[in-house]
Amino acid sequence: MSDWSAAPAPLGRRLLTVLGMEELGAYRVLRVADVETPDSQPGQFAMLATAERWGGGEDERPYLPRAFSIARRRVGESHFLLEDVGPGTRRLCELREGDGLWALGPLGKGFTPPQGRRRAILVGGGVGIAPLAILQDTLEAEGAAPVTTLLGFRDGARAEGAALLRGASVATDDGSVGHHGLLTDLLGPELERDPRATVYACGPAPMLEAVRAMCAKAEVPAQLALEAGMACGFGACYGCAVPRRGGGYLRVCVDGPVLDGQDLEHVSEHAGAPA
Amino acid sequence: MSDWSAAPAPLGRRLLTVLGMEELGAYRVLRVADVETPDSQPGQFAMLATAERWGGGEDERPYLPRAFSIARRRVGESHFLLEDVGPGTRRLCELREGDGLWALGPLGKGFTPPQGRRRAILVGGGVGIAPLAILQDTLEAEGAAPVTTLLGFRDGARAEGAALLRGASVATDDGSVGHHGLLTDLLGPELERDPRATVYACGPAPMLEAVRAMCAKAEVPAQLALEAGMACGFGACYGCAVPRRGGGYLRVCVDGPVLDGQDLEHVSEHAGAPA
Amino acid sequence: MSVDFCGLSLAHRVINGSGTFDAIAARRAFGEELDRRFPFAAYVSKTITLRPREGNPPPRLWEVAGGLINSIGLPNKGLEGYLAEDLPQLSELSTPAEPGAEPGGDRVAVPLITNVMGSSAEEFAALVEACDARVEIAAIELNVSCPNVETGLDIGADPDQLERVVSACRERTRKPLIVKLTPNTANVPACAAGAQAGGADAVSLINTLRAMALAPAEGGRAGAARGPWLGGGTGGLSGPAIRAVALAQVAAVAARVEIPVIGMGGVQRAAHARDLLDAGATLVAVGTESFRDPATAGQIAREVSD
Amino acid sequence: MSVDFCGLSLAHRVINGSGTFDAIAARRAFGEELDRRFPFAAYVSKTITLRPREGNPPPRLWEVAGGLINSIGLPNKGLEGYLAEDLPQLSELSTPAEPGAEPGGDRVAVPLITNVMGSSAEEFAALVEACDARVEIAAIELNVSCPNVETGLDIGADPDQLERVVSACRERTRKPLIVKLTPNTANVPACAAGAQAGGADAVSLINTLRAMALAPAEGGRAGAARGPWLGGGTGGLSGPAIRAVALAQVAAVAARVEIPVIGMGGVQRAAHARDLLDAGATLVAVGTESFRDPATAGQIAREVSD
Ligand SMILES: Cc1cc2nc3c(=O)[nH]c(=O)nc-3n(C[C@H](O)[C@H](O)[C@H](O)COP(=O)(O)OP(=O)(O)OC[C@H]3O[C@@H](n4cnc5c(N)ncnc54)[C@H](O)[C@@H]3O)c2cc1C
Ligand SMILES: Cc1cc2nc3c(=O)[nH]c(=O)nc-3n(C[C@H](O)[C@H](O)[C@H](O)COP(=O)(O)OP(=O)(O)OC[C@H]3O[C@@H](n4cnc5c(N)ncnc54)[C@H](O)[C@@H]3O)c2cc1C
Ligand SMILES: Cc1cc2nc3c(=O)[nH]c(=O)nc-3n(C[C@H](O)[C@H](O)[C@H](O)COP(=O)(O)O)c2cc1C
Ligand SMILES: Cc1cc2nc3c(=O)[nH]c(=O)nc-3n(C[C@H](O)[C@H](O)[C@H](O)COP(=O)(O)O)c2cc1C
Ligand code: FES
Ligand code: FES
Repeated sequence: MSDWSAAPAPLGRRLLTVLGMEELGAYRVLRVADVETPDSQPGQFAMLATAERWGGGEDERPYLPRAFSIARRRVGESHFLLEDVGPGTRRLCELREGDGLWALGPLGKGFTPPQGRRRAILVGGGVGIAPLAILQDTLEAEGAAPVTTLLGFRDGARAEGAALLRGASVATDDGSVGHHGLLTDLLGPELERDPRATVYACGPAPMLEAVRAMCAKAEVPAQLALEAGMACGFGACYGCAVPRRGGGYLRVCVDGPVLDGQDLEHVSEHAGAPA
Repeated sequence: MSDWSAAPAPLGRRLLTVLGMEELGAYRVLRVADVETPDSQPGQFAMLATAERWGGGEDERPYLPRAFSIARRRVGESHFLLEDVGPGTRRLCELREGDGLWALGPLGKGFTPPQGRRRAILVGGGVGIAPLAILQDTLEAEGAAPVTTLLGFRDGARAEGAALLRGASVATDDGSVGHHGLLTDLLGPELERDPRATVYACGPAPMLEAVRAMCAKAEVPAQLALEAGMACGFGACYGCAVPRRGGGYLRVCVDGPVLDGQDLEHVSEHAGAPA
Repeated sequence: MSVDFCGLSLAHRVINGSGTFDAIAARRAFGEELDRRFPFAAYVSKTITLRPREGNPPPRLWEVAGGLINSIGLPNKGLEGYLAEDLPQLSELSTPAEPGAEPGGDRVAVPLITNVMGSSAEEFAALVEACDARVEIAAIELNVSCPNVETGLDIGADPDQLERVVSACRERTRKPLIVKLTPNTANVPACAAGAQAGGADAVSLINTLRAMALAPAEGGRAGAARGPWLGGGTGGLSGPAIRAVALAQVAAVAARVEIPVIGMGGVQRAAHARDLLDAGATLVAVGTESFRDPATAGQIAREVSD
Repeated sequence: MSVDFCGLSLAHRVINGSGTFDAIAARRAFGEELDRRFPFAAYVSKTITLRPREGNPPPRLWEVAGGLINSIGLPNKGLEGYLAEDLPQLSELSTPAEPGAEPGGDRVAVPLITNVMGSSAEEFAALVEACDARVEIAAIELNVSCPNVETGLDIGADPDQLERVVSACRERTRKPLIVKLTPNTANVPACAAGAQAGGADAVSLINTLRAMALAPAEGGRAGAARGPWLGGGTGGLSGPAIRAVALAQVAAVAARVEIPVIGMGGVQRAAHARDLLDAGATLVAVGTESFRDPATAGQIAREVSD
């Protein structure tokens, strides 16, 4: 399997045109025309800001661009999955066809292919399922071993987001869809069934931490896509720090967002996706 | 003739609904539903800001509300004449039917009726014609002596604004409409013809200063509607100062905007409407 | 549920920043509704000086990203004019006891805080003594952001100098003495401690940050193509842009002194007022936001009271 | 039409603010295009200290009205690590001689300015001496916004103390010495004069304004409901919100000293850079705006060059 190496990002943000914005339960899927972007690696992200009216929201925010996983690439298109959790995501969700979008990227270190024929288990929570979509596309396109996809959501409206991926088993906190309970209830048996699997996870911090711990225990390699408040996305501000195992910090934007579970003592509270 | 006394403004800005926005040459006429506003006196103004997206423009402006003459009152409606000269007026010009508008007012001291049967000469330059429209309405409604209206503009597109008033003689700097030259070329003969007239003027500072000087010379009373950068509009910030004749300053927002020409040594450069 | 502040009983925790609300002019604009729904629990006058001042030449205002720069220059009638003409009109302010309640119900007095500035300890003491003699004045606020004639530095910028000025004033009055600290200095908490040591009953902060603007290249002020825009050269920055600086200074001062703190700087909503209260302020003042809506302070008072 | 700055010849007048651009990380993100189109005429390193620092615990960022508060905490490899690992990767930066010209044409070197901070005159001197020994380093910038261990005040906040620190450094190097002044003090021009008296070749300003944020009431940092949001407690405010304060300080400093001034603070567009240049700055630095678009500085350089 190719090693998914990503080409460097163009120096400077580019003005892209919005092709469409579709509802997906509690989320939105933003499609932008994106022709010359270099190929991206599953798990990479872009820093996004609207061309118009970025700023002037509550307390004059947003000011800085916001980080979003590249959820899907199509010929000449990039897709992003959005959840409205504040002024920046709210403004982005207001984008309509023809509007302008500033994008810097692709950025960061994404997922790496599973070793050999190891089975990939995709574990996604909430809007954190975004990078798993492009990962699933890539694995299937490259004819990897059958992929197992486990997705967890807070409620039914969010669970509709599962449609972004194929053949997912779903768990919801409120039991409205699929398994009533935690995503990790579904992961446990999978790890027992196949200790030679590789886990790819993205989601809220508590979920990532649980996944990290389970995989460490089962000695299954875990590639965790973290999040952090970011100002730049390319290593300039040192604002996106997460504690590194054995001391010091890693920059989520350049050392990650995808980190090997073994590099983390634990997934800290601010390092996950909106719950 | 009644003395046009104005009722006090409500304490606090009110959210009004936009009824329409019409083009008038280089200007726009903004109509808002305005039922409970107390009667306003010709020459009074309101502090306006859009309910949405006030801020977030160039350099994050506008921040403070902007002052606008009440150009016309109709049953349940107030009209404003807008010229796009910067982030605040630009944003206001983008208002569409149904949008919300914050308004504080009516504010300031407006025009007072001409003494006895004195003829009123209305002299307006550029967007400064706005308060003369409601003044003309009022004078005619009260059956004042025939009103003479002289309006000056920079170019033809602006001269279309003359349609806001009735029976105006027009001068343009570029000669595209009416007299090719200065408004004061038209005022001179009028003052000679009728030294018992009363002049009501609003416009760019150089025009106001010329009118003030001519009237002083001809000993014709001149009521000048001044402008100034304003933060509050109700006497709180002391930011709208213009030099008072004999020393000290006047606050345009509470001592004016309409001032007696005799109270001014000269009309200072910042005290006029956008040219 | 009235609030005690230095022995004064206030209807709520929201007052005005000095120089950002002229109750006399506002009465002309809003009529008796101003008195019926007076938005502030205490009314702070603009800065009064010994002699009358006309203020700075215009332009006096410049709008920036999330803020306003002003160079008003403290125009005022001078001590005599203020006491003779303004005081009578400010002496009987009141507001609904229940923040935001319809007028007509119980009302409580709105104490008058007179803000004064001198260029020396003697001038300050003279101003305080004159205010002390007037029953209409409930408390005195010292604006110490005034350049010392010798050093050119703000009198309030040096803790020791500030302590001397405050003790000189303390000797002349037993009315609550509030020191309006300057934010343009290295160690604001030390200055607050100096004010406390000098006998201040409270401190208020932050005043505006020193800032400036150049005249727009395209036109702007004739002649002075790229000279300063403001008639006063430089000015003071207020509004949202200084909110985070204000919060840091208020928190640091509240942690340092025992006396109550009046916090201000960029307060636009109840959430901003709560930040200052949670950071240790006893009262919150609204300044620039009142320009955008004179009813804001009343609204904030209502929200922080429940 | 290159620009002379303390004997260094620069392609244009726009550089980066220390700690706001990591050329090594940027090379990882943008590949060789970074070297081909390097946006800055000189490259300023983030602050280097004698011993390695890990920086402050997260969260390190908070966004405010028109600005960013950071409490990064100066993470760095320490002097040895910097000289051994980073310097080789920063020694051969270059940029098109014609700002914004397509790569391929004439190029000029991008001098490396190393920014250092110590907690005493001795530490500063040691850092300067080590930098002086390395040819890759063209100039040295002293970050004197570091709290003095005794007084707790920034070393750069007191003119006399600053002069002593600068002269101690001056003795150890003949390379251009730039003093990055602190804005959090009463008399910035006096501090600039102190730096000049101590032998500085240039001053740069403004650094961030002390600011803070409280954790959002609704949730935010678990436990510390209304405690500070930032792991470091307080932080530094940068971006548009400080632009007008920066302009005032740069103008005042440029009027006070003879040595060149590097102006920065909230520069987002060429117009903002021109304001600082018209106020007396020789160079302009772009900081936070590079986070929004790493190409901004190059664009500004192009616009202010014609
Ligand atoms: C690598 C990466 C990939 C991501 N991928 C996606 C994705 O695919 N889809 C998606 O929807 N989201 C994604 N996110 C999360 C997304 O970037 C954030 O939800 C977004 O930045 C929130 O911005 P906002 O203005 O809407 O909300 P904010 O108001 O910024 O609030 C978001 C969180 O930031 C904190 N916060 C609140 N106020 C402030 C403030 N003033 N300053 C700083 N922090 C504050 C709080 O913890 C709050 O919960 C990703 C993040 C990263 C780092
Ligand atoms: C009593 C009164 C009545 C008025 N009536 C009308 C009316 O009926 N119709 C109408 O169109 N206009 C009217 N005006 C003028 C109107 O208020 C201004 O044109 C408006 O405030 C401009 O705001 P802006 O944001 O669009 O432009 P701004 O960018 O604010 O520029 C307008 C002028 O302000 C100055 N300026 C530029 N930048 C700044 C800055 N950052 N801070 C401060 N000043 C700056 C310059 O001199 C510039 O020419 C009136 C003004 C007053 C005082
Ligand atoms: C136009 C204006 C005038 C002011 N005048 C005074 C004054 O006379 N005395 C004083 O102590 N502070 C004065 N201030 C400072 C305010 O009281 C307040 O400290 C500052 O504006 C910060 O609060 P804000 O951001 O809510 O406006 C003035 C502020 C403004 C904007
Ligand atoms: C995230 C961040 C990190 C910074 N780190 C440093 C630093 O290490 N050393 C330093 O002297 N200044 C540092 N600064 C200050 C900047 O160099 C600059 O002085 C300040 O940000 C103002 O410019 P701006 O508004 O353009 O960002 C930092 C600023 C930011 C925002
Ligand atoms: S977001 Fe700036 S360093 Fe990671
Ligand atoms: S605009 Fe504030 S006093 Fe006139």
